[in-house]
Amino acid sequence: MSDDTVLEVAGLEVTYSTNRGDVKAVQDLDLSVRRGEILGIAGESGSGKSTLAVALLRLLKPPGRVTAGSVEFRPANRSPVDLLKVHGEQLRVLRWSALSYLPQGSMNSLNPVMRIQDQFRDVILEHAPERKEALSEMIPRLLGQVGLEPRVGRMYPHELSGGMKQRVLMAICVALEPDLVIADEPTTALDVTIQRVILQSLADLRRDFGVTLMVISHDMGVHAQLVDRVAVMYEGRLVEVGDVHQVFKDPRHDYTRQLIDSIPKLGRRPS
Amino acid sequence: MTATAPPAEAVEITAKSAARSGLRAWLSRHPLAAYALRRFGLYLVELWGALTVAFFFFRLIPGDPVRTLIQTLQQNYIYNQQASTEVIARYQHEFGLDGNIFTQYLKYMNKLILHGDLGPSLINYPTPAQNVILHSLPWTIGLLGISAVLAWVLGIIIGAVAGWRRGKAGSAIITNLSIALSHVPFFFVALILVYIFAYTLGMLPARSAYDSNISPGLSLDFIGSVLKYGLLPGLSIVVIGAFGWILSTRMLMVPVLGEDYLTYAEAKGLKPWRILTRYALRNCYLPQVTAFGISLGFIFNGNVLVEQLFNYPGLGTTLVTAIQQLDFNTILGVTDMAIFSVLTAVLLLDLLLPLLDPRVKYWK
Amino acid sequence: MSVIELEGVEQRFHARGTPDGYLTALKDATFTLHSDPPQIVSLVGQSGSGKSTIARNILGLQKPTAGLIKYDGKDIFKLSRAENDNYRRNVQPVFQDPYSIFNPFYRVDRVLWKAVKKFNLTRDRAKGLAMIEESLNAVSLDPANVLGRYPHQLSGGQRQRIMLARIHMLRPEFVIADEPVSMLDAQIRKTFLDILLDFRRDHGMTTLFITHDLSTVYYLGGDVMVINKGSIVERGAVTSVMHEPSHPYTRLLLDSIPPPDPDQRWTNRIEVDDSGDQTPATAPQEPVV
Amino acid sequence: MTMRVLTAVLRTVRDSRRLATGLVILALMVLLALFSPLIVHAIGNGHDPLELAAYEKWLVPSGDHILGTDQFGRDVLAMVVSAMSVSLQIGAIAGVISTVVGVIVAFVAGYKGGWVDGVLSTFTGILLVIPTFPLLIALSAYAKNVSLFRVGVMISIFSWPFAAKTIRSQVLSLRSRPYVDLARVSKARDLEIIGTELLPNLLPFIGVGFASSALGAIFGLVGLEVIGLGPGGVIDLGQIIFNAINTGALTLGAWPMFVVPIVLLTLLFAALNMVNIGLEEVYNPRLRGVAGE
Amino acid sequence: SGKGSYSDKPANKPAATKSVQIGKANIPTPRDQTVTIAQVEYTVFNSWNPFIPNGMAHAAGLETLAQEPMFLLNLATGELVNWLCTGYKYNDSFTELTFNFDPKAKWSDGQPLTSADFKFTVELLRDRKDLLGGGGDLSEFVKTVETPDPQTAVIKMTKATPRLHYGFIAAIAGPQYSVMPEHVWKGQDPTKYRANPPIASGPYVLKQAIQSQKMFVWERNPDYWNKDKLDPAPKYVIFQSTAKQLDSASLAFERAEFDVGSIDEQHAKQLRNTGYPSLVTTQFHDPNPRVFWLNNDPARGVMAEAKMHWAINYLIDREKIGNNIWPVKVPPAQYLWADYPSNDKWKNDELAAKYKFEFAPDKAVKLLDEIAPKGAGGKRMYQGKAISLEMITPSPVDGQEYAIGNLLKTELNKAGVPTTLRSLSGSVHDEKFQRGEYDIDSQWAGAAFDPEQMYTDWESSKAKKVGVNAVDKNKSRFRDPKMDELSAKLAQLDPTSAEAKPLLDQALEIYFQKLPLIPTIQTGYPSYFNTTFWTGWPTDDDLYQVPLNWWPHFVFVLGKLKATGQKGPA
Ligand SMILES: Nc1ncnc2c1ncn2[C@@H]1O[C@H](COP(=O)(O)OP(=O)(O)OP(=O)(O)O)[C@@H](O)[C@H]1O
Ligand SMILES: Nc1ncnc2c1ncn2[C@@H]1O[C@H](COP(=O)(O)OP(=O)(O)OP(=O)(O)O)[C@@H](O)[C@H]1O
Ligand SMILES: [Mg+2]
Ligand SMILES: [Mg+2]
Repeated sequence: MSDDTVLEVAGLEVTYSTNRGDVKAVQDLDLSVRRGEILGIAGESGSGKSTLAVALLRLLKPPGRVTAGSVEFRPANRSPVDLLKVHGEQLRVLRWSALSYLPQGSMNSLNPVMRIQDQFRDVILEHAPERKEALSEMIPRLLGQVGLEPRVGRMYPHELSGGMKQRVLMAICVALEPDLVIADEPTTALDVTIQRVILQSLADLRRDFGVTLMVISHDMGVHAQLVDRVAVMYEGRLVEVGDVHQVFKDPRHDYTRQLIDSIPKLGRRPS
Repeated sequence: MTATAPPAEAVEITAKSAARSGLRAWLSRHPLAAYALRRFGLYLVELWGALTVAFFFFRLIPGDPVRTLIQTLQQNYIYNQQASTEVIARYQHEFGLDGNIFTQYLKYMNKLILHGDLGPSLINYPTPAQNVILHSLPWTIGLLGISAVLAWVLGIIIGAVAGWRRGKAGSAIITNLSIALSHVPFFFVALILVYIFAYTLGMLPARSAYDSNISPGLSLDFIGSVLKYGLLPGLSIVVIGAFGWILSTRMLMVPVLGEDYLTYAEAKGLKPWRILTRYALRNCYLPQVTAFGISLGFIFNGNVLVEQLFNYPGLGTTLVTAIQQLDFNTILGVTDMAIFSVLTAVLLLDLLLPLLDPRVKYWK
Repeated sequence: MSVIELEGVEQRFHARGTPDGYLTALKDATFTLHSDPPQIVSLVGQSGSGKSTIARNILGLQKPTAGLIKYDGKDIFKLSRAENDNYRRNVQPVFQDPYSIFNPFYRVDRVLWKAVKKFNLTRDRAKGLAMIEESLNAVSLDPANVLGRYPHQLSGGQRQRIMLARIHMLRPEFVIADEPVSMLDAQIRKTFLDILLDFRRDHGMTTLFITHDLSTVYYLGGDVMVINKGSIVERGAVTSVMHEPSHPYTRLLLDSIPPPDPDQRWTNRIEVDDSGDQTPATAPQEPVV
Repeated sequence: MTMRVLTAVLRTVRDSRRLATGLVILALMVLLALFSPLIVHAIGNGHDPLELAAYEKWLVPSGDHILGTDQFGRDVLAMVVSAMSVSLQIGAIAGVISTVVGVIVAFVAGYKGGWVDGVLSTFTGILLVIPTFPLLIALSAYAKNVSLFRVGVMISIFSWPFAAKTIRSQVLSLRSRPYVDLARVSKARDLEIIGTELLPNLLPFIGVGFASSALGAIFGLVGLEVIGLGPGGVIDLGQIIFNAINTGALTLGAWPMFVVPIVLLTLLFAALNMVNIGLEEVYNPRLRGVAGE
Repeated sequence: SGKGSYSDKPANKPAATKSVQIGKANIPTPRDQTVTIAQVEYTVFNSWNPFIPNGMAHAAGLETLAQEPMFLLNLATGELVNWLCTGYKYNDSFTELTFNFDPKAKWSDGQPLTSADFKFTVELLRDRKDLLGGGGDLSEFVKTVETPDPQTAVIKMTKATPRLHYGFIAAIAGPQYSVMPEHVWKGQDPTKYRANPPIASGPYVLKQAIQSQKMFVWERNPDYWNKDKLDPAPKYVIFQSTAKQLDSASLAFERAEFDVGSIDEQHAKQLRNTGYPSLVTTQFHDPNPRVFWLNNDPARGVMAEAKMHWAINYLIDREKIGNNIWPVKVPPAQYLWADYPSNDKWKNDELAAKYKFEFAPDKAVKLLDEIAPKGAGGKRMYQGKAISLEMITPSPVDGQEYAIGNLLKTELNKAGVPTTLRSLSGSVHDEKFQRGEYDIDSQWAGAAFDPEQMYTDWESSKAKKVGVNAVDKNKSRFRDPKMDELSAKLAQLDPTSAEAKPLLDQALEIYFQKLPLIPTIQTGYPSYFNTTFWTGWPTDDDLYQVPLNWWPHFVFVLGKLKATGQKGPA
């Protein structure tokens, strides 16, 4: 394992117990995330992408449980840990300052009864109380980074559009400059135009903060536009990992080809 | 019929916009003010409606309170005393029970609205009913009010924790305990408390509202004594009352737990207590605020048995005496006051709600 | 052959925060749908642009505040009972959200049986079952796998295809499909669109296809209308609109589709003012009474 | 339809242990109530154990009188058994009446909307804020000796608005569901939509409404008994408790007089509450846990 | 059975509690100088006007401690005591009544109590029919009141009666009319005046009425006018509401927080059986025996039959009622008055033996078979119609009168007379009762001074038709010309005179034959006293006074008390 690896997943297996028996949503999965890259996870619906994300984030709720594997997380300036073995306070401290999450449901991920700035404040004070003084400067700066005006800080979530909420979440995600951000379908619920803006902002984040991003999407177009490397999941297994150019040009796995082919192409001149 | 949309969905705009006056335009620019105005209008309608329903309800009950009273007096105090028709006629008039029911109604509403006068009480004739009520009300508010608030606060906190830690043993115990005990009558708990704390252990007084050696006033002694004497009756109400709130808070809490923002808060690495209070609880306690407003009305029922058991000088006993003697003015007065207070409390809460919860739809 | 005509349809709602207290969801919508020859007309636009409103208007679920919707020349809100039944028989929807279209209380078969019974397809149970199975097969669902299940036991794609099976069974002249694929992933989406195209070809159904996704529009072909903030800003054949968009909004939409080719990454940036969209689709405002 | 309802019921029962427990307790109590005349007869062994001065008064529990006798020399066990059935009856009567009225009002108001809703909701709102206790007491002071059924009716006059209010808001939220739209375009008429699309989904709320009205009635009756007003000619649990309190049974050591009825009432409340909570948990889609997203 | 009752064995207590655990009474006066009396739920605290409904705090001590009657009849001993007056006298034709007032008598504010006060009171009540207690006998009989001197008052009557003085004697509870201080009341509107604080003549004055403690504190008047005859030891007397629930109330008694009241027979029995040392129980009978009123109106069918009344009488199990229903063991009643020594003169044992009251269902069935034989359907028929009876009672369903009624109902049903029993409240009951819309009414009745007071109510002329309000007179709609005649004669006679005796006996026999009312039991009301702080209470062996604390006579009990020296807890 090289030094520039942030996350090393080995033999991960996640099982959901249902009344019709156990379902292995993730099986035998090995994956490493390099520092500073944007890694895309592709795959059709139900292939286990979200399950992988929540397992990594340790947000897996019953009936789901990790049944095998290890997840070595190597944050900068900290000693490496097995994410699957940390608990309680240790895990809580690790969260956000080292590992943050950009959820799929931007509609409901913000606390509806708190002003946006208070939701920033919450997480910053929790993990970096020493920055209390800097808060009034930090929040507008972070909002600006994702193209939002400072007044957004004083608004409530229901006063924002979906795209704005998604950008607020992005700003919160990078507030503490984490080592890794896991984004689960960051644009699925949005319009194409706004999707494009969000994709721009995500790219900016890497450029400006140097964060490592893991972006989950079933839209191959998104991967084509954004990621460096792409991993393709199929029925809980990783069928292919590789450089995005290589994967699109020369998919090694049949399924990957199907995935790419199934995108209706606009036969339109490039503008 | 099948093809038409529900009539409320679409609105005729054209006719409306033409007729839009200056005030209307102003109101549509200030939705909060419009909301407040509309809410206040509804308040007035409900107030009037409730007072009217209550009035007619009591007047249409068959029975003659004056005759009953005289009968009671005969039986209890003045043996073999007969009630002359003159006496009855006189008090029929005094209590506003003469004439047809609509003139009675007009007279009653007139006095009530213009003078805040509920008419003379029967249980303490000729003291006006409002004075009788106001005399016992502070004790009831003190006892029931404070216990109700305490029960509410405790219930919300414990209920929230129980919902939060759903699935844990402690939570299950609390929940099942609440299910079982939330309807045990107050007085039963009170009786047991008296038996243990007042008589077996001799720690706390079992009767009255304060030490009669201390004269009422704003002295520390008096307040201390009121607290000491109120502890047992209050405790019985708090204990049982809290169980009810625990149950309902838990029920409100559980769906909130499935919300994405809670998972997100957890992902943010916030401390559990913080997630519970700032994220979970804040999103579910609002219905409880309104429910509390409505439950305030029960204060006016007094808690008859607890008051009787502790010989507490509250409204409950007054009310029961009034009812036993069919003191219409007092009963109706208590009812009116309850209506007024509940409606006003709910009005205030409704006006406050947009401030407590930004999502509240105050335009409807 | 039948025609649905929209003439100057306008829909307003009471809403908070707008200057005059209401919001115009749809302005002066005028267009015609023909059943002969069967066509596919797409309606594209951003979230909140008024697409679903048009669908609800046409389906008679919402009476517009102004304008007329005519079926074979008659105002659909003034039809006689028999005419109304005929209209219903021939104009049927596929809705956006595959989750809430099913009553969670019942098994999914009920939707199909209802269609059989309400529209008198057959009185015979066995025949009805045969029809249902045929339709399910037509949308590549295994009847044995689907029948008898409760909605929450099926995936979104399966549910959406059951709605298609319903259409297949009813064979209406017009299908009003409101974003039927937005919740499905690419593969299932493609299957779905193919089924719709088959329906047109085999059963002569005209479809009003509502979507915010231009690539599906392109895939379907036919005609397209672009709607922005309640107004239809552009219309024409898909190929011409896609290749020579005349309205800047259409152009913006086209530019926002991520080309599935890592070598064709966007180089320029776009700016969108999305702060105006303050009403999340999940919380419809209530009209003031 | 009935089969479907039945399977739905079975499904919900299977899904919640709490619901099942509540239902079992309720069923046991109903059985006890149904057989109460037989049980009372058996206890009396030829005599009527509920007759005044049937036995010595204030007897301590013994083999002959498992729960002892009361101040009028009646067998407490027999009293409790027959009181149980009376309490259940009053709960059922008031529960059914107020639920039916509440549901009708709620559906009319919620589904029709407009001024009908305005008028009905305002009226419900008005009835909601009128404190019921004084009214009930005043009513029963006059209707003191009325039949159980009439007491039930009186109580439901005040309890239907609660049911109406909660159900109305549910109707409001349900009527804009897509499946209602789908039913409309499938030529379903208003009544059919209400009956087949909305009603089943409201069952848990109706159940909750029924349970709370029934509880309210039983509890309300206890409240009335306790200040000495109640239906005449019958003994209900509240009356036994009332007797116990008024005669100071606690200090006398006559614990069966209050412990047994209070335990029974508590058990009944708990059972109904468990059914309530169970239903809500089972029917709350968020808690049902849909697989995947 | 045979395992005994709860009160037979110690409940949750060691076998014999030899000492009293004294609780802290919540009173503002020194415990050892105070007598505490548990009483009813008070609602009035600031008004002492008896002429308006609830215008006066009843049973709060005024009638007992402050207001004094002109005469007292001690029903426990039969002795008539002159109190404010030194005597009364009729002229020979019973048209003039003279009262002589004690010259020492004075009000608590120092003003003398004179015949002018008496005149003021009588004239006020004579003229103001809208006052409670107004009108009535005073309007009917009083022409003028003359006061030749401050100690003498002469009532001139409009028609003759030997009974006008009854209204001024405290026999059953207080007297019907109490003398009011003219200097306080003059110029006041008697329908509004509160008379607060009360000015009266008795040995105690009101110190404090504490509403939030539901308590009245009375203090001994150092200037009391009649100290020679009455000088009670307790410096303070406190009347306080007790908890309505007997558990709490009896525990308070057990801890000697109350000296009087606050406990019932079962708990008292329990205390006695556990060796509680400080309980005195004193039996006393209510002036009114429990009674079934029977309707005599022919409109009620079979109920109008005297034989029916006797059948009912045979179905009353007085033994059972006295032993099992009434909270204390009480004797059966055969007369319509309490078994006080002073009432013995109205009895006639010969008649009582002739018309023996017994529980004899077979005799009842025989009588019933005579008047209402069973018809074809097995139902008893009277004049072609199946009979059924309607019984009412003003008592709540857990009350004793209801229970007594219930017992009779069961027997009637067994004897083939279907009967319903309904408990009605207040005016609903009153309305039915006064209008004669009942067959049997389970309640109470009694003669206060002499039987003629009842016989006069039974005159045929006062029997209205069923449905018409009897205005408190002939509610059982009894009609008997012989009785009318006797009553008219008795109205003019001193009931204790020799001429009256045979007339009274004749009337009694008519009553026994027809039974318009059937007495069941003497109404036993035991009083409970605690000897921890005070001794000298009346006992069953030494019943020197009526022991009821809401009767004026109770002040003489206070006069006999001695402090034990026991101090209250700090
Ligand atoms: N709570 C659960 N109980 C049982 N099975 C579950 C649960 N959650 C997910 N699954 C199953 O796990 C598998 C993977 O689900 P997951 O949500 O990870 O897919 P996904 O790739 O994120 O799909 P999508 O693109 O639709 O979000 C699916 O087969 C799903 O049915
Ligand atoms: N019942 C209603 N009451 C008030 N406003 C409404 C109502 N229905 C729709 N609107 C508003 O009308 C506008 C158009 O809504 P519509 O649902 O037609 O948009 P859409 O194009 O279908 O959007 P999406 O892609 O999100 O489904 C939106 O701003 C919406 O908030
Ligand atoms: Mg997912
Ligand atoms: Mg839409």
